[in-house]
Amino acid sequence: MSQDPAQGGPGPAAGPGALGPEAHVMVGNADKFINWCRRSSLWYLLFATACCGIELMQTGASRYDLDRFGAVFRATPRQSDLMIVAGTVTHKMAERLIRLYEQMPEPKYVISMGSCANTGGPFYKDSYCVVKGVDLLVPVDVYVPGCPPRPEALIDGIIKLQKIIDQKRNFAAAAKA
Amino acid sequence: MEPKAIFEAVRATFGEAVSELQEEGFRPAFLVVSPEKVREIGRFLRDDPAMKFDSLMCLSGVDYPDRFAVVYHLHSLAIGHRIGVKAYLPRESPSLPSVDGVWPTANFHEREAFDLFGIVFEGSWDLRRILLPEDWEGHPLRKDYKYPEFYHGIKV
Amino acid sequence: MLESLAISLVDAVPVLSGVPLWTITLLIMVVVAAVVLTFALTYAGLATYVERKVAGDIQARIGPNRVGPVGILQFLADGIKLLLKEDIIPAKADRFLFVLAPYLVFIGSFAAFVVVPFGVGLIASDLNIGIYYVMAITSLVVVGVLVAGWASNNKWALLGGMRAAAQIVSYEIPVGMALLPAVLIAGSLSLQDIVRSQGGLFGIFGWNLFHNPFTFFSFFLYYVAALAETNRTPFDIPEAESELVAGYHVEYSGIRFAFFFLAEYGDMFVVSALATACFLGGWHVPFLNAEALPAVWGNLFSLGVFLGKALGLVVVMMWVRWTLPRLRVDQLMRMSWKYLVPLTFFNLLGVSLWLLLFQGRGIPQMIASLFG
Amino acid sequence: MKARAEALPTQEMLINMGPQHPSTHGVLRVILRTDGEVVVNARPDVGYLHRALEKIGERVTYAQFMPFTDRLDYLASMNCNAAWAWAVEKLAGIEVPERAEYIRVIVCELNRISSHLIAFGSFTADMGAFTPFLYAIRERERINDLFEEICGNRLTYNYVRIGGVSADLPDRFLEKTKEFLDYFDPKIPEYNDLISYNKIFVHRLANVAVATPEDAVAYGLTGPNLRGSGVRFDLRRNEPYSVYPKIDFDICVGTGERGTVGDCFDRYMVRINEMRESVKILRQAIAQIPDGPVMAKVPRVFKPPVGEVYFRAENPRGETGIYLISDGTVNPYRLKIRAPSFVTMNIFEKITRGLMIADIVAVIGSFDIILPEIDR
Amino acid sequence: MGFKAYLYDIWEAVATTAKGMRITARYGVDPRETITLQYPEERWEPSERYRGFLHNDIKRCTSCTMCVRVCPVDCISLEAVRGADKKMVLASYDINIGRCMYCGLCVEVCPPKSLVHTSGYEMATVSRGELILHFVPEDAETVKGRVAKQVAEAAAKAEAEKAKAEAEKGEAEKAAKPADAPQAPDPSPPPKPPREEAAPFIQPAAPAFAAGNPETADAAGKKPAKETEEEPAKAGDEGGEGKE
Repeated sequence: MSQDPAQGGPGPAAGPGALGPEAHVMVGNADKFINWCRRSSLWYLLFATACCGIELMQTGASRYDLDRFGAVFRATPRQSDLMIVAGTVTHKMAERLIRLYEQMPEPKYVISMGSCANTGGPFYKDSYCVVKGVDLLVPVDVYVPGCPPRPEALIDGIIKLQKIIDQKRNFAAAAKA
Repeated sequence: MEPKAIFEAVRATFGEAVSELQEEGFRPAFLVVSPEKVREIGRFLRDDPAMKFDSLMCLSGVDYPDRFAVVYHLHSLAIGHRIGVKAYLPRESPSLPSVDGVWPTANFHEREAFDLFGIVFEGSWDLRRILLPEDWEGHPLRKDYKYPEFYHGIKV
Repeated sequence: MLESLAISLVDAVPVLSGVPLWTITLLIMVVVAAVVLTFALTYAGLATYVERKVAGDIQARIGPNRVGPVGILQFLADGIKLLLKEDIIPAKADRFLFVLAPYLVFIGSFAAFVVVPFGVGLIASDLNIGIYYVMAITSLVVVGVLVAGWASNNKWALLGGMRAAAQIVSYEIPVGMALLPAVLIAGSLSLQDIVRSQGGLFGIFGWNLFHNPFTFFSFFLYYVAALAETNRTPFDIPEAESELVAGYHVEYSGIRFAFFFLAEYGDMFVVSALATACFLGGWHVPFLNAEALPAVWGNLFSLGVFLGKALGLVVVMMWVRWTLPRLRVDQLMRMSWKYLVPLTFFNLLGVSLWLLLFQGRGIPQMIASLFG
Repeated sequence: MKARAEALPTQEMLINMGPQHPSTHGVLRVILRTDGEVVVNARPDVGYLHRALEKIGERVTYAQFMPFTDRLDYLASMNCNAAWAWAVEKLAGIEVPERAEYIRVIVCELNRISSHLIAFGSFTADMGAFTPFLYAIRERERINDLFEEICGNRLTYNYVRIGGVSADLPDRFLEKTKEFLDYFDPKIPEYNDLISYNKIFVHRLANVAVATPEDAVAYGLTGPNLRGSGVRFDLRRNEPYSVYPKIDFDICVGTGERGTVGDCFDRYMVRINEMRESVKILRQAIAQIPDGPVMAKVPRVFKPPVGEVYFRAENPRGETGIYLISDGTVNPYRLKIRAPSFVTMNIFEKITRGLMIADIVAVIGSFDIILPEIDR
Repeated sequence: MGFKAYLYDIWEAVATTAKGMRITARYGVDPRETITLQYPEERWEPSERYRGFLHNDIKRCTSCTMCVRVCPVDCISLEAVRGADKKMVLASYDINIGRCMYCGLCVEVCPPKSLVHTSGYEMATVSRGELILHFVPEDAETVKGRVAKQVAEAAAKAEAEKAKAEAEKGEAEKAAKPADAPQAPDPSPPPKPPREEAAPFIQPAAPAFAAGNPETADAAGKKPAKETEEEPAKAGDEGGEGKE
């Protein structure tokens, strides 16, 4: 195998930025290990509707290679724990998206990729059948701006999601009641 | 064949059904026909050896300020010439015979015109909404269309 | 073999003599089973990592390299994550069968490790019906997959299950027929005997592969049929990723899916181990007589050689997976019944005629006898 | 079949090859009625990506609609940009400088190669071989780099303007394109060795879903799908526009190489050969490109004359027709986009009778449909 | 199907498979073929025309709202107040990059070239609010307050000078008519984002409809959201004059 500059843990990510609601919570060792496992094998559901789907494909392909992060695409919601909403969600597709989200087993995360998923994007103003933002349908963990976002922007979003997962508490007293 | 020659030929066989030829400002030229005769004129344009319009490029509904229109763009692969056929429809309940018997490709176009304009095509194989969900009210591409407030509880 | 071990243990440790003999043998069996199972599970885990690295290499990219030093802990992360996933059983699914299916598949594939001849003395239990036992146990996988397909109450899973049943049942025959030449040459079903029959002649020319052209041909027939047996591309039709969404394990999540995942890699190893034992001279070390080596060293050395050959075949399976497209179900059936079954039968006829004519000696033996 | 029906009363199964499926190239839903593995009836249900492009077209100005044409067919955005620009120029009678036309042909052909690469890659991935898909995307990444240099975006370019192109080519662009062409030329024979003539691949595609030439014309198939059925019709040659008459290339037609004319394999091979043709076109265009301005004099407030025009261009997926009605104001009055994938789906129900489920995936891949075009 | 065809079938299957595997082996063995760009460590530096997130240099921005009008998505919202010295002072300038489609039309049309595309693309955020970039540090009210105060002082100073000027003129010669004081320049209404809901929908009568159309159709209720006729269609390098 070619030499890997990325020895050991993830390299210096770009700017910490806000880390979500449980940002500064003390995390015990058991949690740290469980979070490390969950963070390093994020299997994402193949949910590509529009142009961002092509960028998602190119992120999974040879040059940007999501497999480095242990992220493999799964076709069925049952075996995936990350749903990357890549592309426009129309009203006709909205129920399907909610059903897919509910079929995913519990520790599941959602990345809203691209302007269409964030806020309805180019179709915000005049389109009568586009859902203005995926967070009207499912709780979103990370928003990745861009139309379509570069593969690096998506990987930056996934790294940020990994940081959020690192902060989660599982065994100790649940952070939220 | 030149649009004028086509106009004469169709006029010869169908007489009054073909009202006039819209020429300048229009590329390609349009034959304006009465809606009831659309299927026969279509079959004639396709089967006549001199014209052989075997491929229907595009069938679109148009919402002119005071009335609807269904516009057919025909092209002949064999000969290579093109013609447009336009049928004006009243604004209240626009309907005209379907041409999917003549050109099978018309089925999806007609379903789209029905879905977005509300133009009914009689005798079509299966005329259902194609792009919008089944329970969507109204026909969006009409100029006087009001955007719905909610759909299944999600704000439009 | 285990009783002798138990007796030698009792002599070595007099205090145990009071304990009835069968408890000691049972204890030893449990220890041996634990060893074999840990080897099987770590192998299956590492195989998933190696597969993604091999896939990455072939596809001009880098496989997992951020989880652990070179990404080596990837399988650990996957395993524990799957362990901790929410356990979803579909509402209308047949609960008991849905839960049972993964264990059937898991048992079907890992029970066959019992007769794998790892080294000179290293075999879980040297059954005298070795190959016959493996053929029987691996067909348990069919039952597991069919039950999984039916129980998940999902149309895709049902189709996947049906396809798996059709595929594995119709490829049992070529697999069986292709292994028979090795049995004919060794004269015994036990895998240790088969491996021993391939000794001598610098350790390489004794292999069944070079015994005669028919066995050479039957190795490749066996390997192709074995690919179909373990649902690997180009025969991965039961869990066709792009057609049936995920085939029979479409409704499985978490640890149940992990069972299916590990069982697939377990099957791959069992099939490659059989190929190594029957055609590539098992644990015979080239240019050395493995049995003559000092006790412990002999075992370890032969174990290393055996694992090298078997894992080499596993890597070839991975290499095939990332090259070939997938067959359609009817083409799969046609290939088995119209191509593999006739060829293996003709091949078996050829081997038996060869053994009859040359009294069981292969080409290398004949050449060796010329030189005296 | 008759005897079996009485003896064993089977029941047909209704399967939803639903909006989210690994091989429906987006959010297409196919309602399959199958008898075991054999498909009795496959009815496509589209509309899951309907974003009302035509309604938006009536509310934005001519220049503002250009970025929306990127999203019409995001695998061939340059071709859609250029088609929209050509349609409006034909309506308003704008004379585009020579160099701009050559730049448009160069970027359109580059985009055709990258679109066919995705078509080839996702088709082989649907057939089970995942590696050619990643090789195809590796080549596509190099084209993305070229496009990023010209216009700054990898997928939605918004590079062509009404009356020309938004910016001239960067300085070393033509050399880099030549480098890419030299890199790409030996790759196609390599794909053919790897997958095109692979026995399993050929077996999966030959004689599957045959579209006879009459059916192809009657059902409105266009582009590679029409040429796959043996009909020699290419808009760049039969109704030349832009500077295509100055460039010579031949039209690749399905020849029934491994099965009958018009089967899935032919449509696939037409796309592979078209990539070679595009390389030939690019080499000639790079050689012939003149110097000069890249933008015609178009008034800032652009009001085309009243009138109607129907223009069609040869997109990688077929013939994209734009029927434009203008009433002299700043916004188009009516804008109908005749998308090739939308019309191709018409023949889907007829051609998939009696196939197996695995062939449905092959047919979707061989037609190379793309959902934003179907749903607009 | 004939024994020869049967054998040819087998041979062809084996040959094509072997050819395919040779190619994948060549890629597998050769480490130079790997083209992976390990993102967080190795970065791809985008080309200089790359259209990343927008950035507006508010010192050079003349708040001419050309960008607001040209944007097909309305993701730029701008509030400006007329300062004392008749120049517009930016009260607030926000770009919602969650809605922007990075088409680059606004950058082409910006007269003072203050709005540019940066090459930034990494701004994955947790909340949607952070996707709106604010370019004016303080919020709109304080700016308006400050500008209103300045305008008031300027007006007061102007008032004082006028009073003094009248006093001198008063003594010099009574006849000179006092110059009427310029009324205080009331802050011009900030140009609202173009999509005024209340604007009349009916477009003034469009020119006669389709030339060949038999009867002249008056323009029916056409509802173009952007009926302000100032639409910069042509994008060229020589930015048009800031029409205000």
